[in-house]
Amino acid sequence: MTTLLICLPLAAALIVWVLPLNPVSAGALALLAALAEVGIWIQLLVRYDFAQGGLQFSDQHTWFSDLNVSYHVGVYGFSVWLIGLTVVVMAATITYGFWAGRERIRAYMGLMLFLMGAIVGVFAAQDLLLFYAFFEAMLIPLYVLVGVWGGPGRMGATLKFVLYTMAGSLLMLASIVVYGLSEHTFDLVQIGQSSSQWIFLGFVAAFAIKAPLFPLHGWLPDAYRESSPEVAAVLSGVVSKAAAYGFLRIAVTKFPGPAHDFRAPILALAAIGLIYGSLLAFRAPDLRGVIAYSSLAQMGLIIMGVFAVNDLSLDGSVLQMVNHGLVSATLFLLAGMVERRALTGELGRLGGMARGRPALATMLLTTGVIALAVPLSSAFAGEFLILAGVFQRGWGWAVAGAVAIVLAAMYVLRVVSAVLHREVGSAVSDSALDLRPAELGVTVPMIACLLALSIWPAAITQHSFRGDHGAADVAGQFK
Amino acid sequence: MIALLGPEISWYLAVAGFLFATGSLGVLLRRNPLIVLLSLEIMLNGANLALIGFSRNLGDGGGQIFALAVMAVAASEVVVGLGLVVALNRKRVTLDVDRLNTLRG
Amino acid sequence: MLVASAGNVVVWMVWIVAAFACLGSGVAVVSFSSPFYSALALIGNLGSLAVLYLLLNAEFVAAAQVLVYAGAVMVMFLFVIAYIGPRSESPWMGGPGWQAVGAVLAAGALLVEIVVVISLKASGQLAHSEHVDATFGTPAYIGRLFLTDHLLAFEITSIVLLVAAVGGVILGAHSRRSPEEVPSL
Amino acid sequence: MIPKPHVDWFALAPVDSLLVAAGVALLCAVLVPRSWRKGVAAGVCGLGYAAAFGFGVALYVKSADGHGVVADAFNRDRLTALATMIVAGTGLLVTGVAYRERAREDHAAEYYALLAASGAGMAFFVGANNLMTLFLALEWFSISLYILCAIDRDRLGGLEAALKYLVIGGFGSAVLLFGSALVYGATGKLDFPGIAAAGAQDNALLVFGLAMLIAGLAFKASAAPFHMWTPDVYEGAPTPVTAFMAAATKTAALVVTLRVLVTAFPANAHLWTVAIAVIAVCSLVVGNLAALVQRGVKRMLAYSSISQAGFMLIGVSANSPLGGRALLYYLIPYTAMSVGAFAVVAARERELGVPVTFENMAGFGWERPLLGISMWAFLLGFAGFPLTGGFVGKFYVFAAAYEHGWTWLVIVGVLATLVSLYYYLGLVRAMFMRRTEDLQLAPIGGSPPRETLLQTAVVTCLVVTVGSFFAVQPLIDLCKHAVNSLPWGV
Repeated sequence: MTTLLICLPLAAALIVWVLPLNPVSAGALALLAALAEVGIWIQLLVRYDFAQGGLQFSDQHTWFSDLNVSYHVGVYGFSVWLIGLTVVVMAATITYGFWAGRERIRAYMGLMLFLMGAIVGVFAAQDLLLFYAFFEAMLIPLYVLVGVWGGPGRMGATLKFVLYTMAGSLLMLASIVVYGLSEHTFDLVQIGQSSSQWIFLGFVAAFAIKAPLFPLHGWLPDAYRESSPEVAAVLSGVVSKAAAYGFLRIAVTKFPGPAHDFRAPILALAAIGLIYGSLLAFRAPDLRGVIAYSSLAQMGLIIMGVFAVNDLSLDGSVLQMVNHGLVSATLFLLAGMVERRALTGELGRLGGMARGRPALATMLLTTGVIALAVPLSSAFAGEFLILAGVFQRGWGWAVAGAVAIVLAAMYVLRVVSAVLHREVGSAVSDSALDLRPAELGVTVPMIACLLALSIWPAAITQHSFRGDHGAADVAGQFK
Repeated sequence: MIALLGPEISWYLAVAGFLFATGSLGVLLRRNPLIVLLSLEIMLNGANLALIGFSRNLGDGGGQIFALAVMAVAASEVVVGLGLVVALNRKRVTLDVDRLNTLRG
Repeated sequence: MLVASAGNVVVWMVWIVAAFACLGSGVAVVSFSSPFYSALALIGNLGSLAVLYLLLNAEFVAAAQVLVYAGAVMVMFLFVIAYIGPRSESPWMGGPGWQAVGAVLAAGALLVEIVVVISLKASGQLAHSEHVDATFGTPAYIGRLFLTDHLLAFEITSIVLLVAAVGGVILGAHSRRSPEEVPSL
Repeated sequence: MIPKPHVDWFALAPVDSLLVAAGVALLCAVLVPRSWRKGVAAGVCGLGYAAAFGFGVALYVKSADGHGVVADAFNRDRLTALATMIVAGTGLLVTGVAYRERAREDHAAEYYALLAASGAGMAFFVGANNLMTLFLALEWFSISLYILCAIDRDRLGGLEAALKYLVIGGFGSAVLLFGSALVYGATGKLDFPGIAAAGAQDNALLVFGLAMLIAGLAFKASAAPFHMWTPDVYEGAPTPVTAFMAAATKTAALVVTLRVLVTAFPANAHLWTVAIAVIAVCSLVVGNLAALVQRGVKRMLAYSSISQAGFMLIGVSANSPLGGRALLYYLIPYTAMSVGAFAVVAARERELGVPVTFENMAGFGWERPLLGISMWAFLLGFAGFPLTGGFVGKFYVFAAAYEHGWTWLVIVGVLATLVSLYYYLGLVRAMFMRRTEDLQLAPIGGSPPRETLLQTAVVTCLVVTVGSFFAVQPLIDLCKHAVNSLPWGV
């Protein structure tokens, strides 16, 4: 079933590329595949035995035996949620791309489907080399998606993005070689824990760049601004979670010693990123900039949660990964819809869009309210759990987190008011329509997911690690 | 049974090494392709002398065979090299260009 | 060496003359500015090498050297030089960058080589040389080796020559097309 | 009566089939009417390569225990067979790529004859078992390649490239020859096992000879610092010939390097492993840095081939069966990627009629999707991205270096890969992300010449490049048995 989940989008990508379909049927086929993927995921969710936990639906075939590398995939409780995030966000973005009528749609849809398969693969891989392969494979479609369908500054943005992420990834490759050969296996389930700080830092480099962790976020603003809104949604919503997943699945789990030694510096960087990102988000002149920097801040928070390594913080991190994934993807898509109408994302030239556009206003407002973590929202649950967990590692970290949450409230309110309220901006014409049904079709399900999580956050927090106390078991490697 | 008369093999080797080094300097420093080809011959001859010297020293015919084969190879290289020089020259004359430099060095 | 026989003295003298002729002509080949003189010097070089081969009991090789090399190959060389004239500079050959590096390396190789030889001489590793019987190096001896131990080498040598002959034909043949027809690639 | 050595014709069958093909193709030049000549000669050449490939497979199957044949001058073992298969496969693809070459027609038959002859030389070279056959086979295929570079005598670039190749190649083989002479003098043997058995350790004569042997082979593998001919020659030679040189010559030279060093010089491993590692690092540095500033695609690929040689030499330097496997495995996607990449360049060149640069590749990816996507895959493969065999190859090479205890070499390799991304992805960017209409450089529109053979070759290369990522196990088994025919003194 896991294999099906990985291969379905890849196969669909091949079909879309190879068959000479017309644009509409190519898009429809891609959409169908994405929806089928969501269906399979729901099957997976229903059939996953949360009471038992551990690795399920695993599938293992030898890839090459002399170095003990195998195709080994499977899902843990928290992977189920992350895969769910992936399929939902990807389905929404594919729909949006189809509706927005991207040119060269066959290539575009193929790449999106390919990306979907690769991301699901990252969350399901239980072999280091396979994990690396999927982790890199994500980059191939992203490179083209940003570089071909991006804005005017796309060339520089892609170059920066690729060089940054590959620098980290290749260090990780070196680490994987050393780690796997010294342990005589690359299987993530079997491989023993290591106390080597160098290997640990190699992995951290890759994940810290991809997440990104302050100060390695140099690629982020350009990539998020220059790519098309749905690609930015995938980047910030899903791809960054692959890095957080890597921290959780490999860095913390397999390297308890070094993770302990480096806890303070990594928590400090994450906290700096959190506050710095929030400040930048507050000052950013455009819609996408705000979301991009808030994404940096939120990733800081999630990494804090992962590295605090205790029950509360880990549960909170997984919840927050899903939350933030949905929130930032929705926001980027909404930003795209706003830009489509106003032809700009500059906050100074927007304003007053709420008048006569109730759907847009409702969507943006709901997402914004969840993003600023008002009590009872799912983001509130996630952030609260993380902060509570981090508090156990030192009250200073929690204070930093709390400050950032206050900042978050400020920048979210600023965006909402700048777009929806105040007087009508220079770029907003009266003829700009409200959200079309297709746009609603994209955003409503995502917001519905967020609301569902707000009502029942325990769906994730109680079902990520085994039973109720799996988080402390991280050292026990999810078994 | 014949013993080696005259200088022992190290002296031959010294001559061989000197020839080889001379030839390689010629290949690297000269610009006239004909002289470069001649210098290549010097290099090969240096190697041949070493081969034959060792062959005599070891009392093994392999070195001599090798040297003969090298001669044939040297002749082949010369044929092709001279063919190229002639073709290039003819080409240059037809194009009537003094200094053609289509390849960056 | 103290009790050098008369024959040995003669061999030594011949060796000294041949070796110096060989070295001198080698330097001459490389340093003459006209390829014509260089080629003539190479003939001298090949001749003196043949003498050294004879001293090393390589009769057949020496004969081949004179006949094939100094005879046939050099005649071809001289023909080409006469055909295209002495001036044939190739500005692209040997850039200023690696030219100097290469020359230095080659000089270094020479130096190392001589050091190696001297050190070996000191260690006496090559001092001993085998006694060989009278057939060593004769055409019969060479021929037998060529047909037994080195059969394959013999065959390949002929293939190499054949390939080169084909190449000579291709490169030497006159162009049958006018320059206008030439595609730019 | 002279006792003739037994000749194992089966062992020589790949070489012989190619030689026969070369001979028949040469006869075509006189016997077949002009209009048919090219097709017949190309067909004969392709058949020869196909036969050589088939015989290579048969030899692989039937040579479980490697041994010398024809008075121990040639090795009949699985390493030879596998290398023959790679060379023959390359030759077959190159024949397809060459078929529509826009060149003069009056030497078409000779072109294919020489292509087959050089392949035969390489097939022999990889099996050479003594220094004499090694040198002769090296000259055999080198001379064929010199002529192939200059086959179109109307192209000044080709002639100059050929002369440069001849001079520097001749220099390299002279160095190799002198090295062989010194090794012969130090050990008294010409055959590799004999040299090893003589067991001379760090005798100055032997060490010097070994160094010169390595240098001579590095010239052929175009590893830095013996690479200076590569960019000019790759640029000047006809593109199919360049593809053949980049793929097959490098394969042959690297396999022979592995064989010579492991078979003949096990006692000096502590020296040559370091030497090879240094050459590998030089190649990585020089190849990658120089490739960064190239604008011509052929020159960029030439420098990239230097850096790829560096990666593969890391496998040799590990001096272990794992390193050997890494090298042989790497060669399979590498040859496919090089032939494919140069084939795409050839296609573009024929379309435009001018040398291919980054600028005039603009928009190529969208105009010719098949070739564009293939080129994309080849470039990603060179850069070591997953879904191509290049990734697994790099992984193996790094694993071999680490197993040898050289973590620093892994780091160097990783950094080199990072640098290489810039130019590989730069070409991808040129092909897909520039808008052709903005640049107005390439003539757009019009149908390109239909080149079924070239496209088939490119697709085959694509299949090998991607397929080798998935089918690692069978390929590694193939390589394992091949490498195990070397005497690893463990």
